[in-house]
Parts: sequence; C-alpha cells; structure tokens
Amino acid sequence: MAKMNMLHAINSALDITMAENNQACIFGEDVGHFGGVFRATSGLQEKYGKHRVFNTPLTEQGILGFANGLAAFGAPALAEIQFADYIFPAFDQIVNESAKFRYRSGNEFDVGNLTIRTPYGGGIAGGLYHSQSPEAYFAHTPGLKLVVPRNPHQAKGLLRACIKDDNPVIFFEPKRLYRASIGDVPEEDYTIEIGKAEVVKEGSDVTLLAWGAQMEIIEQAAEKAQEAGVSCEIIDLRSILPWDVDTIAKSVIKTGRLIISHEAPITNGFGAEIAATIQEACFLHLESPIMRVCGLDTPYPLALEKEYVPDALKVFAAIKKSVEF
Amino acid sequence: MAKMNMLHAINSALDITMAENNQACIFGEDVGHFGGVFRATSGLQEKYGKHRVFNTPLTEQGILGFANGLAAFGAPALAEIQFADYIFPAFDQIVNESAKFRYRSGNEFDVGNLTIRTPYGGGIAGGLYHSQSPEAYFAHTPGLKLVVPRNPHQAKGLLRACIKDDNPVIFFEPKRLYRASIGDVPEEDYTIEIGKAEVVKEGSDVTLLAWGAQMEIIEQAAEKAQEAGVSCEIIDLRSILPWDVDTIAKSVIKTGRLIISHEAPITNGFGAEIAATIQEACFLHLESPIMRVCGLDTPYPLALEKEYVPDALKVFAAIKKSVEF
Amino acid sequence: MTNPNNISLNISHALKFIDSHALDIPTLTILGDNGEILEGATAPDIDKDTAINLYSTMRFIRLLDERMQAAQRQGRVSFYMQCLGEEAAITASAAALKPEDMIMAQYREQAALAYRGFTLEQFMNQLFSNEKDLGKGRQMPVHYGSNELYYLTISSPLGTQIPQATGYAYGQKLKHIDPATGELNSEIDNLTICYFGEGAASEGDFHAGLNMAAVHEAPVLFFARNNGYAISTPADEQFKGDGIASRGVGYGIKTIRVDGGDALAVFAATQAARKMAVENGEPVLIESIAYRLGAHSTSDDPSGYRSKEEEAEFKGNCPIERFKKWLLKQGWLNEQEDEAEKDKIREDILAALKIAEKVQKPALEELVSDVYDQPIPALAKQYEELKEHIKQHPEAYPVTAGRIK
Amino acid sequence: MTNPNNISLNISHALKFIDSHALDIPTLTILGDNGEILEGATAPDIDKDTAINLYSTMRFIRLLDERMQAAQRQGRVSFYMQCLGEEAAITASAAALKPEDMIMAQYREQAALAYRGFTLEQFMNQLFSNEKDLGKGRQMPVHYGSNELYYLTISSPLGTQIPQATGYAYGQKLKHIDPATGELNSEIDNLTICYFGEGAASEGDFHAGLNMAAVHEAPVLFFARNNGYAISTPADEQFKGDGIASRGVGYGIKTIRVDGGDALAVFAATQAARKMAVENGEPVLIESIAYRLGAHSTSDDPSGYRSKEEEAEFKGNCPIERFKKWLLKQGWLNEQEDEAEKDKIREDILAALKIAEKVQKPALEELVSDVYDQPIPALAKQYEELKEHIKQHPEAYPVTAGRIK
Ligand SMILES: Cc1ncc(C[n+]2csc(CCOP(=O)(O)OP(=O)(O)O)c2C)c(N)n1
Ligand SMILES: Cc1ncc(C[n+]2csc(CCOP(=O)(O)OP(=O)(O)O)c2C)c(N)n1
Ligand SMILES: [Mg+2]
Ligand SMILES: [Mg+2]
Repeated sequence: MAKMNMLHAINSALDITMAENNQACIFGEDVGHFGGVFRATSGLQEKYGKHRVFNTPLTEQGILGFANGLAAFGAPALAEIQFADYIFPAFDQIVNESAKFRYRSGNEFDVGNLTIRTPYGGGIAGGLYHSQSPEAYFAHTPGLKLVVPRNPHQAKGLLRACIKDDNPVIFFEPKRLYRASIGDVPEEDYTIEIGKAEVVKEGSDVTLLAWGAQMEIIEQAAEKAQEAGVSCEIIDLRSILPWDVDTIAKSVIKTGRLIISHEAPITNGFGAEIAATIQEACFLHLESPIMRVCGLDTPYPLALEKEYVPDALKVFAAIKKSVEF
Repeated sequence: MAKMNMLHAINSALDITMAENNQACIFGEDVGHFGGVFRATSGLQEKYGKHRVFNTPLTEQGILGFANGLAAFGAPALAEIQFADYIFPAFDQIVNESAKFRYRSGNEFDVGNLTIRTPYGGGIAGGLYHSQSPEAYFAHTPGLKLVVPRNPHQAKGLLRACIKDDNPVIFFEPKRLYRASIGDVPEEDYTIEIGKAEVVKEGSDVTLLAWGAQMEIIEQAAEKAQEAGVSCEIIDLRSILPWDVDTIAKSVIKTGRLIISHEAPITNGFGAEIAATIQEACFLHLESPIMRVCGLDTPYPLALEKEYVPDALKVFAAIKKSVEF
Repeated sequence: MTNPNNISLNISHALKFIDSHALDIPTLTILGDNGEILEGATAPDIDKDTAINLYSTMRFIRLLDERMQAAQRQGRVSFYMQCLGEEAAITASAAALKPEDMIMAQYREQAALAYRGFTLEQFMNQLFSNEKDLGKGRQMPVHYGSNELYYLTISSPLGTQIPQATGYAYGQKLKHIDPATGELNSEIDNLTICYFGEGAASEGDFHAGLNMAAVHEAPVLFFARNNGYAISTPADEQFKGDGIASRGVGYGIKTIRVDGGDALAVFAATQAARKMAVENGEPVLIESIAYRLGAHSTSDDPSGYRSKEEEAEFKGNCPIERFKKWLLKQGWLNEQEDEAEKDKIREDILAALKIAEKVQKPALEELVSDVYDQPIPALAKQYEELKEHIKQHPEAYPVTAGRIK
Repeated sequence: MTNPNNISLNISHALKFIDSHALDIPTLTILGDNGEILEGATAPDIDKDTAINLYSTMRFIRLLDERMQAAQRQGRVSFYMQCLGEEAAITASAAALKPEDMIMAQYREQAALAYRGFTLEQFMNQLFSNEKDLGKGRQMPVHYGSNELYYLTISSPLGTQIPQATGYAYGQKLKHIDPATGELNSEIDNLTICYFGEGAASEGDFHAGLNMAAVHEAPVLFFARNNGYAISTPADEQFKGDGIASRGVGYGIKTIRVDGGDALAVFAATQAARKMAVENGEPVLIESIAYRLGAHSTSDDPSGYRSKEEEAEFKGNCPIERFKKWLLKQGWLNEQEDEAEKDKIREDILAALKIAEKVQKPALEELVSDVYDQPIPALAKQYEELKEHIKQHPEAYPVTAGRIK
C-alpha cells in the first residue's frame, strides 16, 4: 500500500498496462513528454518510448479514429481526451463506430481493446468548456461501457478493469479530485469489477445515489441528515453502463426512498434512466417520489458556479423533502 | 387545403420561408438541383437560385459550422443532414456551439436563425445507419429545441414555427412517413406552437405517449385495447425540448397510468426523462408503474427489424400489463 | 525542417500569393485504349497469374453487379451498389498488395474482396442478410467484411475508416520499431490500404487520418477514388483544388494520380507506393481518376442531375475491355474461352442467388449477440422478455418464432 | 477545370510521385530588425494614424498582458493568456481590415479587439467575470466578445470558428450576388477574418471550413498563427507538411506566408488579401510565422517541454520594438513621450483592475437567462426553486443571496 492521489493511481494503472503488453499505446494531446496537462501520463514516454506514448495532432475525431483502428488491429489503445468537454468532435467515432464495431461485423472485428480516459466535471472555475459531465450523452449507446471512479483506490482498480474488458470503455476521471483525493492504493495490480455499484454506507431511511466527485457531496449531505436524525444509505454507482439495477433496487426496497445526484444538467441526465427504471422495479415500495438533485438546465457557468451545482445543501433539502413527503 | 404527403408539406414550408426572406438559405448534401435524396427540397434551387439553395461538400461538421456562422450573421440557415444517423460528426458544432452560442456570449451573439432538418427512424430496411432516432442524444442539451411531426399538417406548421423560433431547433422528420402519410394541408402559411403536446384522442384508463412515426403504432395499440375494453388517451409529445410536462401530468392524473413508446433504444432514451419527471409529478396518482416500450439496447438491426421495433403488439402487451398491475 | 514552426526557411521580400493551383499534377497512364503500352510508358512487373486473376475478378464483379442490379429491380434484394467503371482501380490496387495487407474500404470496392477470394456464396449470403452472412444479417446489402481475408467490415458513415486505417497501420508497424532508437528496424510486413470517394474526402475524418498518418509515419496507402460524383453532387461542388491529389503536399505525403481506367497504371502506382510505405514507414496518397458509369446505388437515378451526353461521353471507357485487349495482345487470354466462362459465371451467380435467398434469416439470438462480448444484464433481460412475447404471438414474428429456444 | 473529376488534364507516362514538399513556400518579410525596409521590399500603403494606432495597441496589449499575468500569480484572476511575440501578427492584420469586418478569433487575439476600441474597463470586466462583463461572467477569463465591435465571442472548443467564419462570410456576400446570374454584382462590403493556431488547424473543422469557403467562394481571410506550439506539442508533432500554408493549394485557395514578427509584412499581406477577397468573392489563407514567446497560459509551464536555449534564441525577436524602430525612423514617434505614455498606461491598468475586481458578480437571474431567447418552462421552474433554496440559506450563497428579487 502507498498513499497516492488519483493522478498517481491512474498513472500506476497505465504503467502496469504498458509493462504487461508491449503493443499497448498511450496517445492524446500533450500526453507525451509533457505527461498530459494534468500529468496523468507523466514519466511514461521516458519509460516506454516515443513510439508507445505519444502526442497526437490536435484532433479528437482523429484520436478516436486512430484508436479504433489500433484497437481493431489488436493493440490496447489507451486514448486520452484532454477534457471531456472536447470529446464531442469524436462523438461519431465513438457512437457510430466504437460502439457498433463488433455488432455490425457479426464479431468479425471488434475494438474491445479501446479505453478512453477523460477528465470531467466542475468545481475548478472552468466555465462552460472545462466543467462538463457528458456521461449521459454516451449512456444511450449500446456497445459502450462507462465507468467513473470516486477515489484513487477505485480509480486504479476500475481503470485496470476497463483496460482488460473486451469492450470499448470510457473512463471518466473526476478532475476536481485528481490531487484533492488521496488514499491508500496497492502498488501491485488489481481490478474492481465493472457493472457493480457499491454500498458505501448502509442506512435505513433514504438511498442516496451518485458517482465520481459527486460522492463527496452526497456523503456531506448524509452527515447533515444524520444530525437531523435521518439515516441515509449511500451508494456509488461506479458504472453507468452497464449499471447495477439490482443493488439500487434492493436498497430502495429497504429504504423506500431514492435521491439521485449528478453534476450534469437534469434533463435526460443519467438520473432520468435510473429514476425511470427504479420506479418500475420498486413501484410498490416507494414511499416518496424518486428525486434528482442535479445541475440546472443551462450550460455550466463560471461566476455563479456555486449557485449552479448540486451541492450538499441542495441534496440535504431533497432528503428532507423526501422523508417529509 | 390540398392533399399533401409529408415531403410536399415540408417543401411548402421551406418555399414560404424562402419567399419571405431573401437571405434565407437551404443547404446540405445533394439538396441543390437534385432536391435531396428524399426530394424534400425539390424545385427550390430553380426557384430561388443556386446561391440560396445549394449542395455542400460532404461534411456534416462543416454544414453545421457553416450554418452556425450564417445564422450568427442573421440569415435564416436551413441546414439538412441527409440521415439523422449522420448527424454525429456535427455533434460538437450543435452541442458545444449552437446550443451555447447565446449563453456564452451574454446574448451578444446568437444562432436563433438556425433550423436543422433531418430524416430519422426505422421501418425502411435501413439497418444500423439509416434507421436511428437520435433525439435523446440532443435532449440533454440546454439551448436546443427538438421537434418531431407526426403527419403532413403537423410537419408544415411545426417546421414553420421552428424556423420562426429564435433558437436553434432540430426538426426530426419521420422518413418512413415521407410518402406514406398523406393528409389535408393548407397551402398558405400557418404555425403550430412549439412546446405543446397534443391530446390526439381522449381516454380514461391509460395514457399512451409517443411522437413522430411512433404515433401510428400507439394508435394501433389503442385500437386493440379498445377491443379489449381498455380506453386509451393518446398524446403526441411533438416537442421533445421544451416538453409539455403539464399536458402529460394532467392526463396521467386522470388515467393513473402512463406508457411511453419510442423507436430509440430504451436506456436513457427520452422516455427515461418523461418517466422520471412524471413519477415525481404524479406520484400519488399512479396506479401502476410508468412503462416504456422502446427499441432494444442494440444497434438498429436489418434482418430482425420486425423483432426489434416497439410494435403495436408490444405496446398492447404493456397496456394489458399496466391495467392488470 | 528544424525550426520550431516546422516550415521551409525561405525569405522573400515580394508580396506574392501562391497560386491556388500551384501544383501541376499529371495523371499516370500506361495502357492505351487498344491494349497497347503507350509510348514512353513502361508496363509494370506483373506475372501472368496475377494478371489473369485481376482480369477474372473484374469480369466476375461486372457480371455480379449486373445480376444484382437486376435482382434489386425485381425486388429480390432491397439495395445494391455497382462499381461500374471503377473495376480496374479497385482490383488492380488490391492485386498489388499482399494477401495479409489490411483493406479498409468505403462500399464500392467489392472487387478487392473478390480478388482476395470471398466466395460467390459469401457475397450472396450478405446480400440476402441470411443466417450464413458473416455479418449476421445486420447491415444493408454490400456491407461486406471478412476477418480471414483482412477486409474490414464496411461501415456506412463516410470517412470514418480513414483515421482508423492510420491507427491500424500504426499497429502493423509497431513491432518493426526498435524500442531503443524509435526507428524502423526491418521492412514492415503488412500495411493498410484505405479506399474512399472524392466526396468522403471532404469529411473531417479525412483531414485527421492523413495528417496523423504523416506525423506518425503510418504505412497506409490512401486510395482516393475520384469518380466525379458523390450521389448527385459533382466534383466541382465538392472541392476547388486540383482533385484530391493536390492535398498530399499539405500533409507532407508523397502522392500520385493515376488513370483509374488503366489497370496497369493503377497496379504500377500501387506496387511502387506499397514499396515506399513498407520500407520507409510512411503513408502514400494515390488518386484514381475514373467516371462513375452507373447510378450511385439502386436508390438513385442520375438522370436527375447529369446529362445523357456526359454519360455517353464516358460510356465507352470500359476498364475491363481495355485490360482484356492487353491480355489478348500478351497471348494470355483466349477470347472464346473467355466468353464461355462468362456464361458459366452468369449461371453460377443465378444459382447462388436462388440458394441464398432461400436460406433462413438469422436466429433471434443474433439480435442481441455481439453488442458486447457478453450480453450485459439489461440486454439479457430484454431478450428474455422478447422471447416470451414472441412465443405468445408467433404469427406476428414468422421469421424467428419457430426457432426460439 | 471542366471535366467531371475536376482535375487538371495533364497526362504522364512516367511513374513519378509528387514530392511530399513539392511547394517552395517563401516567408514575406519587409521590415528589418533595425526598423529598416529590407532591400527589395516595398513598405505597404499605411498612413501615420493607422501606424500609430497599430503601435499603441501592441504596446497596450504587452502592458496589459504583463500586468494580468502577474495578477494571476497574485491570485486576483483565475486564468490568463498572453499574446507575447504575436502582437504584430494580430494587430497588423486587424489594422488592415475595415471596422465592420467580422473577427472570429481563437483566444490569443486580444490585440485585435483592442485595436477595434474595446476599452480597458471592458477587458477588466470580462477578466473578473463581474456583472458588467458583456459575457455576463459565464466564461473563463480572455473569452471576450463584442457585437458592437464585430468580434465574435471566443469559444474554447478549438477550430469551431473556422467553418463558422465561412458561413458568416457567405452571409456577408449574399446581398452582392445577382439573383439572376448568381455572380457578384458589386464589391463585397465586409468580410470575415478567422484566426486560429497551427494546432487548431489539425481539427476536422479546419478542413471543412477551408474547403467550403473555396467551394462557396466565401470572403474569409483564414489567418493561421503558426507559433510553433500547441500547449506542449511542437509543430513537428502536429504536421509534416510545410507549415499550414502548404495546405492552401489543396483547397484551391490563394495563400501567403508572412513573418508574423513583421507588422509591415502582415499589414501588406492582409491588405492585399482583403482586396482579392472582397473583389472576387474568394477566401485567402495567410500563415503567420512567429514564436510563442510566453507560456501557453497561466496554467502552463513551458520548462517541462522546451529548452531554455530555444527560448533564448527567440527572446530577442520583439515585434513591437521592431515596428517602433521603423516609426522612429519615420519620425512618427517620440521615444521619450512613448516611455511616459507607458507609465501612464501601467497606472491606468492597475487602477482599472482595482475597480473591476470590486464590481459585484452577475445577479442570480443571469444564471438562467440567454439559454434560450425566453426561459423555457422547465428552466423557469428550476430558477424559482433555486431562488427559494437560496433565500432559505443565504449564508451559503453570499454572492447572490442579498440581491434576489
Ligand atoms: C457521414 C455520412 N454522410 C452522408 C452519407 C450518405 N452518403 C452515402 S454515399 C454518399 C456519397 C459518397 O460519394 P463519394 O465519397 O464520392 O463515393 P462514391 O459513391 O462516388 O463512390 C453520401 C452522401 C453517409 N453514408 N455518411
Ligand atoms: C476541441 C479542443 N480540444 C482541445 C482543447 C484544449 N486546448 C486548448 S488550447 C490548445 C492548444 C492550441 O494550440 P494552437 O492552436 O497552436 O494555438 P496557440 O495556443 O499556440 O495560440 C489545446 C489543446 C480545446 N480547447 N479544444
Ligand atoms: Mg465519388
Ligand atoms: Mg500554436
């Protein structure tokens, strides 16, 4: 075990991958010698060579096109998109190509070797274009897997699982936590299963569900609730696609209440899918409507970021509303 | 009044627009002399000139980039994307640019003059890439409006409203109905308000909600239900963004039951948002869980299209399940 | 270029613009209309077997195209695309490759696949989306693919295969790089050829794919099929440069333009390009000039956008005839035998069609397989529900109902 | 080109590739390091007022950049980007335009906005995201925009403004087209200039924007700022062609490369390009060569990716000094007055900063306004709920709580 921040944990997962397969390549804007604008790939070009860790020209559609081709060839393709806000030029390559590669070819070809890493989320005074949480844009796409870690330990184990998984995966990294979140992380290799939510804290009155950096927020809200005598069960969804309906349903059957919180705008965010599925799965057990505490339906603002975000106070207000329903 | 199919109705709306404003331009792949692969723009180049109705090079990101610029200049920009399946290369220009143009500039600039027309949906033996219904991909984007007509009369009135609306709008045209759906359409100009759902048929036991070509399907299902003694209220959502929560909630409060049907894959489709919102708005009135009858979570297939689609039988099965809950 | 801006160092004090058509790009032609080697031209190094294979493939594809175009009119297949006029461009380029070189095509390159040995039965199974289709009946007709033959399954979204070719080729090169020096340490075994139309070359993916191939020195042959049209859009509404070839220099990619109706020119250029690519680790751009003699697809009617006169002008340019004349001159072909074989092929095609159209559609499970390597729980549940539903209404789903396990 | 493939007709029988660097692209330079007009060069037609404005703007921007870079280190603004080394490229090109020509910039072109008359106060309001910011405090520092000054608000996603410039310019041209003939019937009043970095030129949007401008004959000046780096990525890992200029011919666009440190060369080239564009209705590509003397932004530290030696080599190339020497030679500038003015400007900047940082942030309603022309019902409801929430917890939202209506 070592104390690592999330960047170190990610770097360690990449390092293990590069050492284990000499075809594995890491590429993206500025990931080479510089080690990426957040330094997640620091030291890897020196260690594995310029032919395996390299800067690409500035074209996200090219990065993903290249990645699809390299993955189809059979090499682990570890592509970085510098900010999740800049993943949209690659949307076609991801949604029409990566996601459908295996299906359309009848399994003659696949890009299971593809892993896309990208920092997402707000809280860094980034305004419209350095703050977005675009997971829901991809969640409507059969063929993709989507994973979001909440701390360094999870980040390393989940990223390794994403890389080993034989499907294209997008790994969303909560950039607000890159350096802020520090914890014990094994130096050796390990994986955390994709598709399983984790009950982080058991409780009896309300189920709180989130992922990534938003976990911190619902934990804070749960503490406030605790003080007010409300016991919250806290769940980290971890994997958006596939997502763990059973764990959530089991919890909601117990508590009778569900509050989902995500940073992205509320309308058609992934909270919508969860609410739609759980109201059906747990209809007779729900004691109050499923609530969503999310970003407003506006682009991500700068000066009024504090007002915009689904903070712990807002989540706590929803908890009260839910138990008082 | 004249009998028109949907293509004629759309052509008529475009014609009126071109006549009313001599800066309006229609452009896209093959929309010029040829009149588009579905012939929606037939005859317009001859009438308004090659400088106002023209083919573009084959680049969807270019079409939307150009359209954003032209709209920002102040000219009505009527862009066609040949198939909705090919809108993804333009995703960045739409989601990061069109949608955020006004907000990010503090209203110094806007692209309210932009209207994107695109044929969507299945039922034409088109397989993965000529069948998609991508409305939900855009529904998570504040700043956009999304509209889908169900017949020629609606198509003309709604398209004119989209064009006049001072926001960027995507108008999804159900291509299966282009020639199949024929009806009375005024030759003169008229608009149908965006953002309002329409109760197409009143009923008392279950609310059925759909849009576009899927309206036909829920109408067939409602007939079967009628025979089985179940009275369905049928609603056409028409506008995905903004969407008419009030009309749906009012109906569900009356019937106690809601079934949503769309062609797109179920997970995180727009049905998810509707279910999430309505379970909250109508919690105490729901007599059974809100159900969704949608495309499977797979790419759109070819040989097994019949099995894949949310047909009337599947909707009817859900109606039975809902009333028997 | 060793300056930070990566430009040629060449100062000038005169205000002068580079002309918009500063490059003078010739079209390589070797074979004359009567099968003769043109004066000043050199026939490429092509052996008899290769030449005959090349010819037979073109002949086969022409017959297949004719038959399937007709089958579509009869309503037997839903859709078809011919490669009329471009047979030499496609077949001769494929013939200049190694069998394990990767082919990433657009959709009009069935001749390359045939050259590799895709069987008539395999073509038919795909066209009829039956259960023997390698693609499991999921994509529209002509979306062929074969892992065994190194032919990537066709994807309708245009241009997407271009940067993919760069990535794939980079993978092919990887093992030839010396980890210590970063330099090539041996000739690259296999490269990737990437076909696309002059229309698709307008996509952003084209720009990304070529630029990245140049920067990362990926062994790709970018084969631009300039056939004058993208559906109804003529080339002069597609670009204002001198064809697609004029773009090569912008990426720092060696480039050649060939007469796409001239099998020998295409073969020669591709062979030479392949050599440069695998020896140096670099991409090459080849632009083939031919005219799309047929409609875009069976959904299209060119009379809506081009004149009968223009079509007539090019009708005579049959790349197959032209190459045949050369073979005859070489004494490698017997005209009578050739005609007899044609009849035989026609019969084979019709017979294969009749078999394939009767083969049943894929089973229900193929609706949900291959979305992931293993079905995820949500999809598995949807599948179970669908099976139940179909069992309750077998009459409504006749194609699959009888076979549900 | 009147053949369907839209290519030059030029047959060759020799198998020869066009070299990957077939174009020999010179860099236009007019002004020497000591302010002299170089031998063989001609000074452009620039009047004293324009020249002085040009100089004052460069001087102002340098001082503003210095001050704001420091302000960021002091934690007073969150982020900043300098245009160190590129002042002449940006200011001189802007000076060669008409005031109503549209400017679509990337982010490092504050000098163009200053030349148009954006006030110091306006700059500061944007940088401090206060309620007087025209952008209503929504975007990060340096994302300026002004409708009045025809300067499109900066958008972070790179390259997106390039096809937008084409569309905007097409709009500017529309009224000059004779509906009957489709030809230009008068000189175009205003065009669009589009600035972008050599890094952004790798985006697919670049390809789309230039190709469409050529095809649709849109009057755009594409101004490529090749400053050698895209954050840490050097130009030779960005492209292998000869700069960005080598791409012009691929689009059939007239092109020129200029020394971006030479205000007179940039002015001359832009002036000439503007004339061609508005007279003929056509785009022009200008590549400016300069070295990014500073860091990419305040979030960046170049010592991680480039050597001190390299930086030192270019440190001396100050485009402002170079132009100043020419002005002195012209007798249009007094050195002492100039120094005095600098001190004054420094004071003004600090004073403006102190004012702007105290202006309050935008009111809560600006969180939801401008998403649409009118708030849609869902958003209006969210806003009402938010107001209620803040009223209940004013201590948690000090910036807006006191001002909620
Ligand atoms: C991204 C995308 N946009 C649009 C289409 C529709 N489409 C199919 S083929 C075609 C024309 C292609 O022309 P070209 O690349 O010249 O190839 P050719 O058909 O001439 O061989 C178009 C517009 C598509 N398949 N994909
Ligand atoms: C689409 C997109 N991808 C990535 C980024 C992140 N980014 C911001 S600036 C930059 C480098 C731009 O370099 P260049 O275009 O050369 O301009 P310069 O900074 O040198 O002026 C990058 C990668 C972005 N803003 N947008
Ligand atoms: Mg073509
Ligand atoms: Mg740069």
